[in-house]
Amino acid sequence: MKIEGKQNIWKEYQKEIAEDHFFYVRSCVRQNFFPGSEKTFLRILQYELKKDLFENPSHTTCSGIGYHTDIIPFETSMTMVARQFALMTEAGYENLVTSCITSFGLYSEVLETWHHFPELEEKTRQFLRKATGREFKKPANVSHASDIIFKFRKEIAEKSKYSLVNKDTGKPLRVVEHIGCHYSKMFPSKGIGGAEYPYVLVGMIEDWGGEVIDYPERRHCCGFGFRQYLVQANRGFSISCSKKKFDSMEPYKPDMILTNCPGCPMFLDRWQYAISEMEGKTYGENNQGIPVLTYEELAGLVLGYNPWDLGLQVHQVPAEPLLDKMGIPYDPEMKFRGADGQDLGKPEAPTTLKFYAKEV
Amino acid sequence: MTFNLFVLPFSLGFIFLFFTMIMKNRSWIHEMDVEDKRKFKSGLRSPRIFFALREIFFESLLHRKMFRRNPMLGYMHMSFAFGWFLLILFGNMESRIYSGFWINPPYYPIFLKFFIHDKHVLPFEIFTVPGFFRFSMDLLLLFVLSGLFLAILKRSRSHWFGLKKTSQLQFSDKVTMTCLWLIFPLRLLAESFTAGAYGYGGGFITQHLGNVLAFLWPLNDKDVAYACWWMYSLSLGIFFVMLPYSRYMHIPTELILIFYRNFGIQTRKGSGFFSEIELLSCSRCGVCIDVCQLNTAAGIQDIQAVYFLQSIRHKQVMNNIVNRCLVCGRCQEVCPVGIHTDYQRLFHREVFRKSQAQDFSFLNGESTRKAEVIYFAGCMSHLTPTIPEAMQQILDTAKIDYLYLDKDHTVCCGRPLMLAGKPVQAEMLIAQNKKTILDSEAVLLVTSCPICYRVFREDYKLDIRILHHTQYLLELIKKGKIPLQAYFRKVAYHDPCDLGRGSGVYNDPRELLLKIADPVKVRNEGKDSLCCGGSLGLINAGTEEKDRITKEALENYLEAKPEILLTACPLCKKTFAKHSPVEVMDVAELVMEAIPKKAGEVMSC
Amino acid sequence: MKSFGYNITEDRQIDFDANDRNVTVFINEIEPSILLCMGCGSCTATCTTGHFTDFNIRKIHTLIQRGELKHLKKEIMKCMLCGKCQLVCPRGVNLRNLILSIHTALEKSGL
Amino acid sequence: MSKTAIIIGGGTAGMETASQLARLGVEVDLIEKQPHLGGHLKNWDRLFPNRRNSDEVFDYLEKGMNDGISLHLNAEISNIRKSEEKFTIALQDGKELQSDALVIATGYEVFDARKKEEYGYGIYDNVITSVELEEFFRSNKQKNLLEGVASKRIGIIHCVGSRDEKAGNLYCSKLCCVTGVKQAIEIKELMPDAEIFCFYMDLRMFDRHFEEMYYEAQEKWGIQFIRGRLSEASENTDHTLLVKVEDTLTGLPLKMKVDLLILLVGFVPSPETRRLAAMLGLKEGDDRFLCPADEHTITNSTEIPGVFLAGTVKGPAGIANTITDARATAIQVADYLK
Repeated sequence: MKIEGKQNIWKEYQKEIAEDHFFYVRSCVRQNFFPGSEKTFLRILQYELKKDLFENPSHTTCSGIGYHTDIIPFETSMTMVARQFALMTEAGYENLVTSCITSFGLYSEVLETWHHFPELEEKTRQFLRKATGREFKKPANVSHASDIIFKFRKEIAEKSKYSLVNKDTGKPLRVVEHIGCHYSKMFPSKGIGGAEYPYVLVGMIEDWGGEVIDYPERRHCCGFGFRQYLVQANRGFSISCSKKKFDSMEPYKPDMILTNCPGCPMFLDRWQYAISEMEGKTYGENNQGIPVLTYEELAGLVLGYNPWDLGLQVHQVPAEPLLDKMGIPYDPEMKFRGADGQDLGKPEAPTTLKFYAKEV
Repeated sequence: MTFNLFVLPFSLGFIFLFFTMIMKNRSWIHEMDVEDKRKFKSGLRSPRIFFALREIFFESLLHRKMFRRNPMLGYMHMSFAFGWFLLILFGNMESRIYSGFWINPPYYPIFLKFFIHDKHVLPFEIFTVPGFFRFSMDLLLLFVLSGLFLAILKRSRSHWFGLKKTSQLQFSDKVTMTCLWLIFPLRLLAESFTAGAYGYGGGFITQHLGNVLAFLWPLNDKDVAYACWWMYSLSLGIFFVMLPYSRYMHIPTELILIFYRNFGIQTRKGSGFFSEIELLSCSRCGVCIDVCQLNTAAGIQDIQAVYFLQSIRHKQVMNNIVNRCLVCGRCQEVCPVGIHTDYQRLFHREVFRKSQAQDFSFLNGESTRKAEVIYFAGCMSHLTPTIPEAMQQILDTAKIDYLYLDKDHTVCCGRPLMLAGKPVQAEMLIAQNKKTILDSEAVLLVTSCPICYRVFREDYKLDIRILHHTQYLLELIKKGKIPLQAYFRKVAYHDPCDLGRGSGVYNDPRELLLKIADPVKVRNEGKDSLCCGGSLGLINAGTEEKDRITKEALENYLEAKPEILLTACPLCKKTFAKHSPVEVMDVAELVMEAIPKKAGEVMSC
Repeated sequence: MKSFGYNITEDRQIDFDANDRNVTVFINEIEPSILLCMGCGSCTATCTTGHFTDFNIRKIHTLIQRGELKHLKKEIMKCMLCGKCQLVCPRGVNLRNLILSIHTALEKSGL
Repeated sequence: MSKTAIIIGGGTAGMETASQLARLGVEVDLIEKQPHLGGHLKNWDRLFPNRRNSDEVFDYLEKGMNDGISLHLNAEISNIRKSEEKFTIALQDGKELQSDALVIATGYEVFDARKKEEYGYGIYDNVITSVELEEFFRSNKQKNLLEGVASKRIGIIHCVGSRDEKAGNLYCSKLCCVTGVKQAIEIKELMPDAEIFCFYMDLRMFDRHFEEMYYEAQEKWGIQFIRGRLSEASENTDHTLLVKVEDTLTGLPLKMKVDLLILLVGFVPSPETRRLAAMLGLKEGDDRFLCPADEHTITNSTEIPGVFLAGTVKGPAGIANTITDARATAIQVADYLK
């Protein structure tokens, strides 16, 4: 690997990311999948980095899921996107930050469409006016939340309490990064580092002390693919895609998988469980699986936040092996207790996948 | 004195050989199925036994076929076989005169001159009974020795014997051959020294040679003579013991083969014993090497029938030797022993591919229209569409109600599978085609492909007439059903292997050609015709080797400067067309061209 | 093993490095003319068995070159060895021997 | 007073045009921006299809550099003016040249393989271009280089930057196919136990003896051809590469590990060709190569009187065709100058 070659490409794919004053739009599904992540993003931006960030509770889905599952026409999507823009305009913001990769992709797609077909923008304005009476300004900057973390990765590193280094061996942890398809595969120029060698997560990993592992199926989809998962009959295809990735990364012995998309961590995490149940096959050391984290979770860990405050207890593949390697202390007893210390009950252990670290 | 220790090597060798042959023959008889056993038993009680003896006399002793091929070669074989035979015969008679008994120990006639020293018989005396035998025995020894001289000569000057290439010998053959070559010179020496030592008792050669030797030799002549007798006996004994392990096994085996063959026992599937007899009958004379086109055209010299049979005997059958053969039948045609080399080859291909399964379950019988005559073009004809096209037009012209059975697609006739050594699998295709053929209720099956023709006749067991299109066209012309005009172009006819040597159809195409063309004479034709090189029998050979065979065959025809090279096989046509500078046509196409386009140009036949 | 109402589908991808190519090497040694194939498909087009089934000698051979032998035995059994393919091959590939070699290779490798 | 011509570009086309024009009695100025003549020819080791040394062709061309040709090496053109049938070319060093005719022979350059990011050229250790391979062959250090990467299996990728909308080039570069086959054979000559796979879409062996070379590659050298375009390559930890293609002849996707990947880079018009075309107002085709006055008949002149084209400014061409084309241009120029 010639790192200069990659750096040359990364140089070509630089994008502008706003400095401050963000209008944050949440993801439909992440709050269920990994509820601690968005909360952590807000905490980092507002309390660590002291940035101005605004949310509007009337924000709805961007319709990306519906659009990509072929049940919502593009005109509808454009109008819904226009409404989010109107909420932002009304709040006096112009820097849009999306939590969701698909939203990021859809916003980029809509803006690009309007750029090439101004009449569609005009039409959308009419639709929005008729439906809601709102007006909007197009955002000055559209970034994905991972772009923001990427931008401030060095500040986070400065404040960090832990790094991606194995505390026993002193060696960097081996991290596999997985970029959501809609981040830069649609518009390579809108992603940091482009489509072939995206840099957004690589930059975080490198600056936080880890080592990035490239592996043959790095570019392959996580398997979510909307229709693949949402239609039950297609789920075999979804899990097969994930398995292809696991099989490909396994020989590289990654310590963790880092993701920046709502669906990817969900499927890379949960399918490890499903594969272990269906075929008895597990990845990672001691049948523990390969922990899958969102970039917000990882940033939180680096900054020394309590793992259970980050929501790591909702992961199917236990994150404890990673915590152990990084030397992050945690109280196993508190894993399944509520904020007030109330016992929430323990989930049933999977057949093969080692879920409870203590059993190891 | 009728015994001496030195007779033991001979006697033991002789007994060994005698019992070996008895045991061999017993096991062969044991392996016979009911049918063959019946033939064997009835054969023994029938005049066929005399036919067999006649054949043995002409072929095994006189070597008539060899004479036809080359007089030197014939004489060489005859002097050995017939000379030795007469020596044994005369020796036996002579020994009876001296012993006074009808039954003597087997060594007695062989070593008679050691035991008997008749001083009353003069070397050139021929008008008394003992004198006649004494004289004849020397004469016969000379006869055999002249053959020996030629045999030695043949090793280095094989071309004098009409052989371009003689077979390469194995070690056991060399030892046995040396013993054989030593037998007669040693006999000469033993008898001569004995006659010289005693001063009498020899014939016109042995006595005079003995006298000279006695004069020249400073030692005790009787001791030298005794040593020679030992060596003579030893060489005979070793020869007999080695014989079953060498090519000379052909001498006793061929006799058995001739008997069996005359009794009607034949090479066929599953008769392993007959295969064994055949391959043991191979004298490795090497005649097959010269006629093999893989040798003459492609320079491949290690796969010919002689080596192939040898490899079976030594249980070293290799892929290369079994599968590299055109199965054109040329070697079979010239084999002096009449070994079915093609059958042997296919039989061993089968052994090679025994466990290789096929699945033709996708074929299901389609019922066909009823017709009296059915036409089966064959797979290959579909790649030379002008042939079936011509046939259709001719049959239409002749107003024949026929069914073109494989118009849309062909189920292979099965012979290619057989040629690959898969007769059992071929049966599946045969059953399929047979059903379609029988469903049509036809009485006549005409095919354009000699490959199909052969398998239809040999393996389909159809109770209907089967004709190759050359035969059928001749029949139609004779019946006046096909109008023909004068169309005498100069053509050279190529006999396809499966039609000529394979099925014996030589005359019908020629008779037909005389009616419509001007056939020229070519060097190799009829039984001696060459293979085009496209044979499906040749499993592993490269394009280059095949091309060389084709070019060699082509040269044979082009020498006669024909306008058209004519064949009766789609595969030959396609193979020749690749290299031929003259037009290559099928007989059917030529007939088609000879049909007048306008009425009134009809030629009577 | 649990069932969730769907299956993990086998990867269709040819994993060239995972495939055992001993059979390929064996066949190529017996019949090197096969290396000359340029994938024109005339063999398959003229094939009689191909008329009745989806037997495709061109594809079978290509798969062998990749070490893919999964359905080889089932497929190769259908060939009638008539030799038409060989007659039309523009590169002079000895297809009949190829097929017989495949049989031999399968036999030897116990597939 | 004899007429004069300026030839811009001292590669194969420029040299041969100059030589022929000089023979015909025209005074020629040959402008080359490099310090030496020969252009791309100097980069090739041996030429297809007969694998003769490229220096022999260069020697032939150089023999034509006789009296009547003024060489201007290291010369960059700053502008071109045309007035009353005369062309005035200003060079960057301040020199000015005048002539009655102008021949554009500025040729092509190879496609920048880095643009096919997914092939990892410039990023992965063992991805090189066909041009680099020629350099290795030329410098006679080839064995060391290939041994250095322990190459046992080598993938040769056809159509890199050609026939590819994503690369912005719809056209076929024609000569990459035969180059790939030539190089495959050359590698085999050096390393008989190497396993070589060519990944191609079509093998366009259009010229004499090309197809025979393909045959030789298969028959004699056992080079394997897999029909399918490389979709992406990725690097393994041991610096080998994993290539993913569809084996279109089996209809299955395929992945394979290779030790070295050679990209057959295609032709694109050289920047100098495009700059001169813009200066002179010459017509570019959809493929950005220059258009002659007529594609079939007037193949060496342009719509601007006195401006002629020679060689690969008009599109991909091999050495032999370039030389033939240069001669045709020379005749046209001489005719024009009469």
